[in-house]
Amino acid sequence: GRKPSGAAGEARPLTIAVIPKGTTHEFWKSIHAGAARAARELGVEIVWKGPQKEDDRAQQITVVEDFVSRGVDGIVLAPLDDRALMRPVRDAAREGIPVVIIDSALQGSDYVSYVATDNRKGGVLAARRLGSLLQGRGRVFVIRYQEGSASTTERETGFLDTVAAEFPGLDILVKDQYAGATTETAYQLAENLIGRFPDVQGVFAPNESSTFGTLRALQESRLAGKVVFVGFDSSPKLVQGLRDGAIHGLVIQDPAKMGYLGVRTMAAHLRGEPVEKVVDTGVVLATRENMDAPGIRSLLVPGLAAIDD
Amino acid sequence: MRDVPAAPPVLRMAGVTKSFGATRALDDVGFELGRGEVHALIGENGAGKSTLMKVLSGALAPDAGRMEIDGRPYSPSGPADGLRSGVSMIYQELTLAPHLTVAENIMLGREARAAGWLDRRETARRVREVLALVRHPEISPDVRVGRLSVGAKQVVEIARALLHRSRILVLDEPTSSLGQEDSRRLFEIVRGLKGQGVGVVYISHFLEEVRRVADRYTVLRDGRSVGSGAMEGTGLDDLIQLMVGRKFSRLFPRVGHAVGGPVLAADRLKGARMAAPVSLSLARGEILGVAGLIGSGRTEFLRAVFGLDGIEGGAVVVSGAELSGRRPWARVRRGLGLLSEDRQGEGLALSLSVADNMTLSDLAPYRRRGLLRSARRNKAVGDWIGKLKIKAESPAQPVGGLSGGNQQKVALARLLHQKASVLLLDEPTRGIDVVSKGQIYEWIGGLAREGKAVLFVSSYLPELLGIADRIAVFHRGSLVESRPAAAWDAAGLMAAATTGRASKDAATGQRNGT
Amino acid sequence: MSRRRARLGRALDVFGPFVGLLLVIALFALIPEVRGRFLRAANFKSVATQSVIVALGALGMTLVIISGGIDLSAASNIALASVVTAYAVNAGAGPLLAVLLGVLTGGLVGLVNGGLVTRLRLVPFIVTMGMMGIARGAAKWIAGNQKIDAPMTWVNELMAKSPRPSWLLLAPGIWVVILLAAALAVLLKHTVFGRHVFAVGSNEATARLCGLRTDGIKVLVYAVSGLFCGLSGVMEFSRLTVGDPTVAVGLELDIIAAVVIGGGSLSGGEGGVLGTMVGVLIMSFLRNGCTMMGWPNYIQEIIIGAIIVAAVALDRLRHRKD
Amino acid sequence: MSRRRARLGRALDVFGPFVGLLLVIALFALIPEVRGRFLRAANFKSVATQSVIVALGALGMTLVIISGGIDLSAASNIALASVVTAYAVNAGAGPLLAVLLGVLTGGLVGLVNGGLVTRLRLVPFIVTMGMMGIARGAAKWIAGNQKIDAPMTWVNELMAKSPRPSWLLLAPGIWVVILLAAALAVLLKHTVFGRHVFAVGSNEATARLCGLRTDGIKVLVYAVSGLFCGLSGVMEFSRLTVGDPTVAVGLELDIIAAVVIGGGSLSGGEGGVLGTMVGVLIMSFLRNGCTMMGWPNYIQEIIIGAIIVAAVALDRLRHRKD
Ligand SMILES: Nc1ncnc2c1ncn2[C@@H]1O[C@H](COP(=O)(O)OP(=O)(O)OP(=O)(O)O)[C@@H](O)[C@H]1O
Ligand SMILES: Nc1ncnc2c1ncn2[C@@H]1O[C@H](COP(=O)(O)OP(=O)(O)OP(=O)(O)O)[C@@H](O)[C@H]1O
Ligand SMILES: [Mg+2]
Ligand SMILES: [Mg+2]
Repeated sequence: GRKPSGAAGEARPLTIAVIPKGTTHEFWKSIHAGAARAARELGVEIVWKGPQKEDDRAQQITVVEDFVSRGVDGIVLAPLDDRALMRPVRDAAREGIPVVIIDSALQGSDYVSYVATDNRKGGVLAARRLGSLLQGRGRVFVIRYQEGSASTTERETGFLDTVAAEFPGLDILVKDQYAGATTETAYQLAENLIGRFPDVQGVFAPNESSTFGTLRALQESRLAGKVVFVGFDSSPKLVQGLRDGAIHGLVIQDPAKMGYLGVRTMAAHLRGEPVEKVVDTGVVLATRENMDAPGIRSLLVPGLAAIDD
Repeated sequence: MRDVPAAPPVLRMAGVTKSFGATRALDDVGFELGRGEVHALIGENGAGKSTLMKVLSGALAPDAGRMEIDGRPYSPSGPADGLRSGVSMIYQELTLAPHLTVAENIMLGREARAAGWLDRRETARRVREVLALVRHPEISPDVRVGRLSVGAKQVVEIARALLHRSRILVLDEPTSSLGQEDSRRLFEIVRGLKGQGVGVVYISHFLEEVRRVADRYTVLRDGRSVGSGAMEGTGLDDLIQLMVGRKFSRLFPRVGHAVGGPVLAADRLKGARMAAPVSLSLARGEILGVAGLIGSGRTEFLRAVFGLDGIEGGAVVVSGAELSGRRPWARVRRGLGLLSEDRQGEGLALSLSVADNMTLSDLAPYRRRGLLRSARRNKAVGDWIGKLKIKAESPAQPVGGLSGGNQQKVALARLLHQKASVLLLDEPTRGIDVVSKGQIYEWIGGLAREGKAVLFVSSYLPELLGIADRIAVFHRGSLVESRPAAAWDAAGLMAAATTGRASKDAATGQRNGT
Repeated sequence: MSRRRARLGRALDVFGPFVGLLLVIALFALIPEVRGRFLRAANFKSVATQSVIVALGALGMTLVIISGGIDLSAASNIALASVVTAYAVNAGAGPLLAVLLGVLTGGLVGLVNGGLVTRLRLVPFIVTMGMMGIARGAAKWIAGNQKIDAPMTWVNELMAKSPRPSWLLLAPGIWVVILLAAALAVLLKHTVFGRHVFAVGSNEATARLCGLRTDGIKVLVYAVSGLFCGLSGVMEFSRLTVGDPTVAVGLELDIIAAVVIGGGSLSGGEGGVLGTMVGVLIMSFLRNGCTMMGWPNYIQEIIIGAIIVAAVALDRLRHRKD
Repeated sequence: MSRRRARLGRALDVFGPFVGLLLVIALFALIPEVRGRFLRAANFKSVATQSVIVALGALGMTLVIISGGIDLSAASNIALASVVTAYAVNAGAGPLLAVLLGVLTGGLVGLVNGGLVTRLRLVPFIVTMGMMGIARGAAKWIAGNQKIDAPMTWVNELMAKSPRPSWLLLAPGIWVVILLAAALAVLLKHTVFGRHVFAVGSNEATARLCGLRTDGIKVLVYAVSGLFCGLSGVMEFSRLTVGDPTVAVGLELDIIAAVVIGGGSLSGGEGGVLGTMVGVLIMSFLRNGCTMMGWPNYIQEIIIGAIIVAAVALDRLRHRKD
């Protein structure tokens, strides 16, 4: 019940802040692209702004607060923490600025809608792929992403739980090593793990940077293709890896759709239309076999053109 | 033997003016230096001598003024420029790179090179040569300068300046930490340079030596030139009168005092950096002078006594209590105070104010309910500034902005303010002008009269002979002998310091009168 | 005339430290897009709240830097304290006890830093860099590699933008910073201990010569700085409402930068509370303004980098004059 | 006896810098679980390859630290250079040109650092901290906030664990480091420039009074250090096969730590190439060994922190003796 703040009442386009967890992964670029497409279609303005340090909870809170100060019409937020972002979101709601949550969950109910992938399901898909390729037996390690990151942790536990339940023959060699935020650190971790367990048979990595770092390490130790490797998300190099047979499966989400629906939902809410409380954007497994199927292909190689204008 | 320069002067400075904030350090100063002339620049502490010479070397830019070298205008953009124009200078405050070796420091800026590469053999040759020239071949070219004693550092600086073939050589208190023998050697070298037509500016507070070496003099007072003339026929009293504007004669005032019971004793004390154990004791109301050559280990002995270095053997006993370990604070609590010979490296916190430096060792009197009473402290500091005639803008001025002599006075004032009952003074009058020196001797005498004990290390024998009750001599790290001052004479002290053997009878001390 | 100049000089001396800050505020106040919003009291309040964590760390760091040291473990220490506080609240300890435990954890880390620096005679850079890893590891350990969700208590009100008793006006955390800053300023300028800290930083040899117990002073300095980090960690917990072991990575550089922007010298003996607080605010306002403008992060990074240099250059220019 | 002690002393002086490194290697060699794997040549090769990037940065940093400065922008500079190289390769420039562009970008950033430090007379900490943001922002900008995918060329062979002409044995990048380290060691010890860098770091005022052009020397030092970072960026690109603007965040601390562990003093005048290289290897071996042990990350962090302190403490103990 709040009027857009154009003082003279002239038709000012709605301004929606879209706040990702970081700004430099391909994943967020796709979300940005989707959001931008929605903005163009609906004639609203978006402001794209992540925390300055990738994945820093405290700084994301600051960004939300600053947008509340600035007085945007609505906020689309991918919360870095399901709990820590509750208060700023509630504060925003109190100031009459609605929030739509995308990508990762937020506790409480101060938001308008939740648009996301089922991360756990992604981990389950990866475990089934790895387990079936190894025929239920083999030595595997799990490369974790970063301490305290909720969405990747869900993928990791989804993976581990499924392995425990469905493939008891898989021997998990390592499951508490964290790759850290950058490709280089993931690369080093994988390299050192391979040095320790050269007879590894399967690897799982839960996001783009850790998948790519692991891929590089496998390539360098001439194990690419020999070790069953299932990763997460996509980027040109990963798609190439999939085609070359170095990667045996990529769990892919639909980030562009997430961004698109996030902004759409927000715009609809601002225009007084009713919206769903939960929107699932789906997750699929891309393999060498199905990668050229139209539905998968568009997810693997998203058109990013929309951002630039 | 007056050699009046025939050619135009090597150097002419006119109307030089320089201010630091509110302080006018130089005010329309003129200065002339002839070819082959040794020109003494004298004046009280803070008169502006060092500032004038820094303007000459290019280290400071003047606010106004003209300079000419050999009749050509000269306005250096920096020390590099000055060096290229043939001005080389020994600065009053030691300018050595502590991490570099003696050889590296001597050659710094003028490295022997072959296409960018260092020429080690040539370097070694030249360094050896110049160290031999200053008669200190024992200084190893490969030792890091940071490990040398202050005296040895001063020798290295002299060596560096001599290596340079310059037209103008400026020596700003080159002998403040040197003994007689080294000073004499320097004079010989200076005379040699003079013969080669080099113009030398010589700044020193040892007026007798100045009179011996200089041809002409210029006196500065409060940043103005107040007189200039030929040295011959000018008496010490005349110079002092020009410097301070009044007569002054009592160079070594004696204050009567009585020697009491022992208060400090070093019993076969062997510090971590001392060459040999030393036993020495000091009594209440006594002024004990300590003589020795550069590196004779006097400073190291003091450091061990004060707990700055570790103690490997023996004991330090203060008023009957034995002190141990590297704990200077425990010494201070027992009433000991040390004045360091290295005022810039150790003695003073240059970025802090005069007030902080002066009261650091005893802030208790200004504390009330945990807070510092600044007004009261500033008043006390102001009193000391007045008493010691320290030239400072205010108690809040950073001590780094004071002239060398005034810095030394601040360091000394700290000990006086601290009311230490045992004062260990290492070269306390270093860089202090004649008049203030006399005053400091008077202070020290006064302290002895109050029953305090003073250990007075100095390389300047006249002051030891002038004020000490007893004099001990060090040689190569060990104590040679200590005797009542009356039983020594200058020659005997020199002999003991150089040979390490004291003649049986003081009266025959002249035997070795080198 | 000279007296007038002196008065001007004194005025510059008082306002001087604020020049950089005013520059930054003026910059955004001039941009029509955000002016209206930027200059609102609510925004200033929000910037102040956002500054609390860095400010507390920077207060401690001021002390350390004046004493000639450095503390790279500050940010890890903040994370550790926030985790400990959350753990305690979660384990059912009373909020007050939890806060106390958090602060003391910080102090303990500082104490160990000080002990290692003085006992082993190691450079503070290495000791605190080692401690940076140790504290971060310990935080992750305690938290079990996750964030700790703790029930809401009054601790979480400390950093609430709209404080509970509304007459407080500002978040309690801000008041805490103001009070502690004032206390530290008095400590540094008007107590014996403060003068001793300056002396140790300016020239440790001199301090020793004057009978100061330099080792004791340094240990105390690191311990106090640790306590500040501990409190900062409590505030971080209060703000996040969870104990997060990965929080504040790299924040030590922001903290040190605030002190240096405020006139602290990494070679010791120089620095002040007022300057540090200005340094903290300069960085907070910069971030806030850039976010409001909605500039992409890379532009923000470039601008903040450039303005930090400019602000300090301006400050030095002012000092050059006298 | 004294002669024997002298000979022992000399032996310690030669092996001394390696004490910490040997300690770390011995530590893991003693653990039966990993011994077999850890001590293999292949593992040493892999550690050496992992060290290339930090080593190149640390070589430049050694120069900077000896001259009394610090360069916080090193890691950002590496990221920027890697992005520029990738961009150039991608845009169709020949690999050689791309490498050259990458290296020169690094040099340019260094040059600007040096210029700001000397012209504005700002502390290097602030200048390079500002530049840290600027370079990182520029890298993200050029890369369009993404990784730059570049086609594979021989540049990517520079860091291949099994080098193309197999008689090379080690990755070309390792040979580059060895050659440059030797060159820098010679530069520091046997040239006039090297001597002057030590002099500036030891006592800048003295250096100036002795007629050295201290500003010129400092600019050169930062520029050379920048070139090293540029080359390091090229190696980073070679290793990752993409230009990633977010790479190497926080690596500047590792780089500085390597120099300090190797005996460099942050107050200038001290440091050496051999020591720095040992410092780099200590950290690489630590990471490698800990990962091999399969310890959880938090334990790794704690252990690495503790061992860094221990290694340096050991080194200082050795120095204390003389
Ligand atoms: N860097 C500085 N900052 C502020 N004031 C200074 C500075 N250098 C010198 N001064 C002031 O200039 C005046 C002259 O100092 P200068 O060093 O030239 O004296 P001096 O004649 O060499 O004395 P001394 O015999 O004690 O060495 C002093 O009052 C001093 O306080
Ligand atoms: N010529 C020298 N060569 C090498 N080292 C020297 C030399 N002179 C002094 N030293 C060093 O200085 C120390 C002894 O000097 P110390 O300061 O105790 O003597 P000092 O009698 O106070 O002499 P000074 O008048 O020079 O201060 C020794 O550690 C020695 O290594
Ligand atoms: Mg002087
Ligand atoms: Mg001495």
